[in-house]
Amino acid sequence: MIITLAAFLYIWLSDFKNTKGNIKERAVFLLLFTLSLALAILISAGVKTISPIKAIQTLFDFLHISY
Amino acid sequence: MDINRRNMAFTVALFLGGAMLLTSYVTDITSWEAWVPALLAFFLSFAVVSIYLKLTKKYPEKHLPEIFVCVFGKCAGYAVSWAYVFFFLVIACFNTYSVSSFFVGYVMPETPDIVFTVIFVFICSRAVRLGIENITKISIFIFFLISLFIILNFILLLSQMKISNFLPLFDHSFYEYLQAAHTELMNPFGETVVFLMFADKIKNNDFRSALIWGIIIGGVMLMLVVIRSVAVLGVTISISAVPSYEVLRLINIKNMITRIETLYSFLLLILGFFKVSIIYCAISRLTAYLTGLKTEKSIINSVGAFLACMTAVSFTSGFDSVNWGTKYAAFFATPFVFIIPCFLLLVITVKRKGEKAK
Amino acid sequence: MKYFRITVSLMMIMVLSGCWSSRELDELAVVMGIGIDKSGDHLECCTQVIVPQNVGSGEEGGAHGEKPYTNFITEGKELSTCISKVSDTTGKYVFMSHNLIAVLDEDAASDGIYKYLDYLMRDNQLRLSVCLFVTDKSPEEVFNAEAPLFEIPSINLSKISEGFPESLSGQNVTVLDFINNMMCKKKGSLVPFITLVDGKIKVCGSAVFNGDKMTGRLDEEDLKGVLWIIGDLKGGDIVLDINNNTLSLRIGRIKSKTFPVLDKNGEIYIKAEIRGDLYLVSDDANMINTIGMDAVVEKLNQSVEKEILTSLSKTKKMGVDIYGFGDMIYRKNPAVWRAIENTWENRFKEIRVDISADFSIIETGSIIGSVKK
Amino acid sequence: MLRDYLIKKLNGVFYKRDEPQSQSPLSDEIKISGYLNTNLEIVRKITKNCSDVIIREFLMGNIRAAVIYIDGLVNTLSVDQTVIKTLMYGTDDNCEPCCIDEIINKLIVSGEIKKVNTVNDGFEGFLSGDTFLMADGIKEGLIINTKGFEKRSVDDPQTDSVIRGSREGFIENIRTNTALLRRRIKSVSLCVENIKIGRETKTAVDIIYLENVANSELISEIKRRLIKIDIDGILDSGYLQYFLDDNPKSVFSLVDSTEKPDIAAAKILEGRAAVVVDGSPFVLTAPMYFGESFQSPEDYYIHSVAATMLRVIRYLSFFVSILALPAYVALTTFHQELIPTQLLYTMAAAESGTPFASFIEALMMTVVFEILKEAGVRLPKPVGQAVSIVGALVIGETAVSAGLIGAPMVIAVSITAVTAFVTPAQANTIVLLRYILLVLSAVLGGFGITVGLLGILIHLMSLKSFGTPYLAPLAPLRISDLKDTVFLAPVRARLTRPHGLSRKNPIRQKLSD
Repeated sequence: MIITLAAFLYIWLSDFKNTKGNIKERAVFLLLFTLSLALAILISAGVKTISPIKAIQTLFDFLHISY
Repeated sequence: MDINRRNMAFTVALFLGGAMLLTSYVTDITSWEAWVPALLAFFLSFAVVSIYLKLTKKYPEKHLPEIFVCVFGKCAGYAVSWAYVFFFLVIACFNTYSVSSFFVGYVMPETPDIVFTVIFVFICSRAVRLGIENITKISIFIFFLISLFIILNFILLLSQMKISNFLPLFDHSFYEYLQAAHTELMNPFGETVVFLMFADKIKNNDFRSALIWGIIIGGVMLMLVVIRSVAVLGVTISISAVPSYEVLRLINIKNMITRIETLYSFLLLILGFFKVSIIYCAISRLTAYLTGLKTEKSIINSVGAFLACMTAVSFTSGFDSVNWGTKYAAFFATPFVFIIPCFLLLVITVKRKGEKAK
Repeated sequence: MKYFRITVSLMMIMVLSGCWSSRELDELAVVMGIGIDKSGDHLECCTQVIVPQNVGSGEEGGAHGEKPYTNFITEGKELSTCISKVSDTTGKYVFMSHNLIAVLDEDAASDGIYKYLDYLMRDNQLRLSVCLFVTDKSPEEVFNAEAPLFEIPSINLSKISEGFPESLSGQNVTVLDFINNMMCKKKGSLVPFITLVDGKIKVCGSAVFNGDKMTGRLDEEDLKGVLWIIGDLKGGDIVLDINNNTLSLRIGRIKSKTFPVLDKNGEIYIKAEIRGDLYLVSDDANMINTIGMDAVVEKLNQSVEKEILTSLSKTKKMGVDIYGFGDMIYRKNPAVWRAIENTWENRFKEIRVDISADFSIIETGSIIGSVKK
Repeated sequence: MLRDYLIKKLNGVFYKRDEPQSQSPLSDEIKISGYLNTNLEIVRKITKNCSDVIIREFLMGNIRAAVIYIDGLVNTLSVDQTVIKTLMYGTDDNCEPCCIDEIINKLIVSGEIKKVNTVNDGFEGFLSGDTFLMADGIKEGLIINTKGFEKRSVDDPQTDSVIRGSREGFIENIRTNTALLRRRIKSVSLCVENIKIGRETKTAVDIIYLENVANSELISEIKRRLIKIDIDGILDSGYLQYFLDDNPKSVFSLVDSTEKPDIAAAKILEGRAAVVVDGSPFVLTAPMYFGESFQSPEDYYIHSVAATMLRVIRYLSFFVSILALPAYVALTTFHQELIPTQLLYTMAAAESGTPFASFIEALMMTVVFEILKEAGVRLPKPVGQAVSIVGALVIGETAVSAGLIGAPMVIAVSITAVTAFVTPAQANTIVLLRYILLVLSAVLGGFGITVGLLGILIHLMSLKSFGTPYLAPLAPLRISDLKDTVFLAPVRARLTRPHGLSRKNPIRQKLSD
């Protein structure tokens, strides 16, 4: 898992350089970067419970809309 | 304005082809009559698509968030667009995970599925970096390759097809047909809402005829696959996880061309690649538009990384994704595919009447 | 270019963490056949594994006189434990994709074989086109049986099952057919029965399965009658004796159409039409010329119909609908079937089947008359 | 960014030297003065340590004149006859010094004469094989074309050899190359634009195109890229290939090079531009399609059905040579169920003895074959042929008998090695693609190969050669162009030029009824 993290970091570094010009571009880039990094760390730590799709499933079970 | 009609039509057909892998949600409800809901969904999809076409007719050369902003105003439009980003993310995760879990389950049992997800999303990011125009350009070449392979399979399996497998026609209750048709409608056909994102890159009436023709060609291809699976497997289709893959195991010609189903899995990979890269391109265009960036080139890799991580987090096992596919996917997709566009249309007509009254 | 740099980096990463499911050819134990023998409650499973070095060197030859296959006997509660034990003894990865046959012994069959079929279907390496066999001897003997023409007994067995349409001695049943029959409405299925006669494999009749339990056996003659209806035959021969001299004919192509008919007063009967063309193979008494071709054909039709009726009465006594009449009725119109579904066992016993065989002898060989004595 | 930094670092110390590099003596313009001695003085000072520069002084009537030329570059007979002899005898004593035009019109019989007024042009003239005439009291010099250096004869080229079709090949001299093209295309609108490139070598580079066919922005783009080059010398068209390339970092070359004038002529007729470089028999043609490397001139001369068969074989061999080895490795290590049962036994038997994993075997064997191929090419012709074939067989055979490599592997490797030569234009790209796919298939099996192929397809899609997409007839589908890619329509059916290549007049043949 750490290896996949290394791969992501490598790609982002090379991308980080060419967002030099536009500040807004860099801001969005950083936002997504931190989000995915957090998720990647979570995956490598093995935590698999929090995920939007599971949230939807529980919501739908609560409203018991399902086949 | 640089995607031409023919390319877009075949891209839509390939997009629908991506569902060949996932027909197992329909088959275990209506087992040997899987073709009935598929046909039903095919015709219903024209109704759904006509809503999109009306939207593009009213707002030509405008892609989805622009229409939202025009109709709902700025902040509401942005909110709905962010919901659509989430919708596209969930479909993309679902498709990537089903491809990688298919590969883990069937072709290479010992590899962890994170490897397939990462490499799959990486290749999709390379395709998205090319831009939607070049993806549509490749689609014709790949479509003919894939339809050749499917027709070849159909011919190879002709000897094992039995007409009696179809026979007890309409023996399921109407509710089962509706449920299967609803799932089928949402999975491949409903997801064509993604193409509204590229409406501004193509002339309006080109877009409309491309969408219609794409759905017809894609629908015919899907029907071919479903009929082939039902004709050969008959009743056992209801318990096989991926029927179109199981069917290919039975091809046996002189003991030489046999067991070629792994080649078919690579074909499914290419179809999955096409589907996910189109959705991925839609997500990156949408996020770029919503965050006010001019081009989405810079954030492609980040969106890809986020997609890969979310896929890894959201599904734990193959059964998990099948469960989501059969039970919840259809309900999750209906608001985005059907209800919001209808509501949009309603608001537009009300507004138009309002202006006419003034 | 950045694109290449990234692919190279990804590849290096993958190589560092090893290639997961890659396995060299010589690490594979290629399984050609599985035999399941149930004794008491625990299972004995015999898997036939190929020794590649001695293949292609014939039965006795062998690089150093070895047979090109070895059989591994393993016990266990479940089929899956038996098979995974094989990799303990061979030390190689059990590779099931090339498996051709599954042999079950009689008492395993009579206790219900769905447990094994479920394993055969669920494993992603095993094929649905694996052929099933039932034997009274233990599968281990079957796998050790002499296979003069083919080096490996399991290939010999699979070639026999491929040859069934050409010979009137059985019908090839794959896992898919068996599961299909089980899921149809109350349809029984036939699985070829093999025994060992002085070391050589011999097919004699077939085992009758009701659902997934074996309930009886059909010998050669009755099987022939059944095959007229359910098997699409491409070969096999028929012996016809007309006023005590014999003719023999070879089957060219038989097409049998059976469909249920609902006549006026709501009574259901099955109509079976058998069309086919045959080649005259031997006719020493020159019956063709003496009593004329039509008479011979007439005699042929009657003898086949008589044969089918005898086997029909035999299967009716057994009470297993191997012809699939119930399923045909269901497919024609489900409403009628739902009415008679629960009383089907005894309905099947006295169902009326009228058979109309209509053969044509299309070839009388290269001599037109026989030697004038 | 990272890459340019690396290149600067690698070129290292000299790049950052602060004191100016030593300039060539003629960097500034020197006018021709009226006095012959001063002019000769300048010339002698610059060419003092060149033994092959000949300065011949003679009397032209009563004016002293001098002729400068390089021995070996000029045709000495023509120099003596046309220049020196006519000047010596032709002028009577009372000729005034300022009648240079009269000399040109009446006396010198050679065809090409140019008046120059600076010593630099004079140098340029006599360094490229002409003679430079200066006279006392005249402020201008004369460049007279007396080129006569040895040229290779126009014979059968090594590459692009064909069974049926012209045997002529380009040679090193630029004039003969343009002459060969002129002979084929006698049209009025065939333009040959000359550019001098390279500070030291000043190689003459000709851009040849059809005025009424080729797109004008293509020509201006080529010129812009050529003029931009600031390099000391261009020795072969290979240099230019890099500068003319749209995407030089990519493995696929976007500029086609050929050695046969009939191919170059066909390309020019289609609307492409040919770039001829002095001193190199290879002519570059731009823009290039991916399909062009599978075309051979022979296809257009033989029956179209036979040509289609050849085309299909070329495409097939391209894919076989890329996919044979990776597919073999993937089959034996990942998807053993694809191999038919009988073949599986023979393969297992062959593989059982070998110590290495099939990926390492494959890598070793391909490297050995590459070494043998290189040895075969570098050695003189007869020996080379023998080395590569014998070497391959012997090594392959002994490796199998020694049990190091399985027999099927040797077959697979030799197939890949042989099929690489069917399309010579793509020979070195095939080698690189094969290695990438080999590593991918060893790590991920069939999945890796499919991903690799998709990656290559995406990379090809992103390439543009001078504005026209690289996968032109297939990717942005042009039905009318499909007549010339895999299937070859008969000549009567090929009416239009490839799409986008010539917007001026796309029709090239009237439909004969």
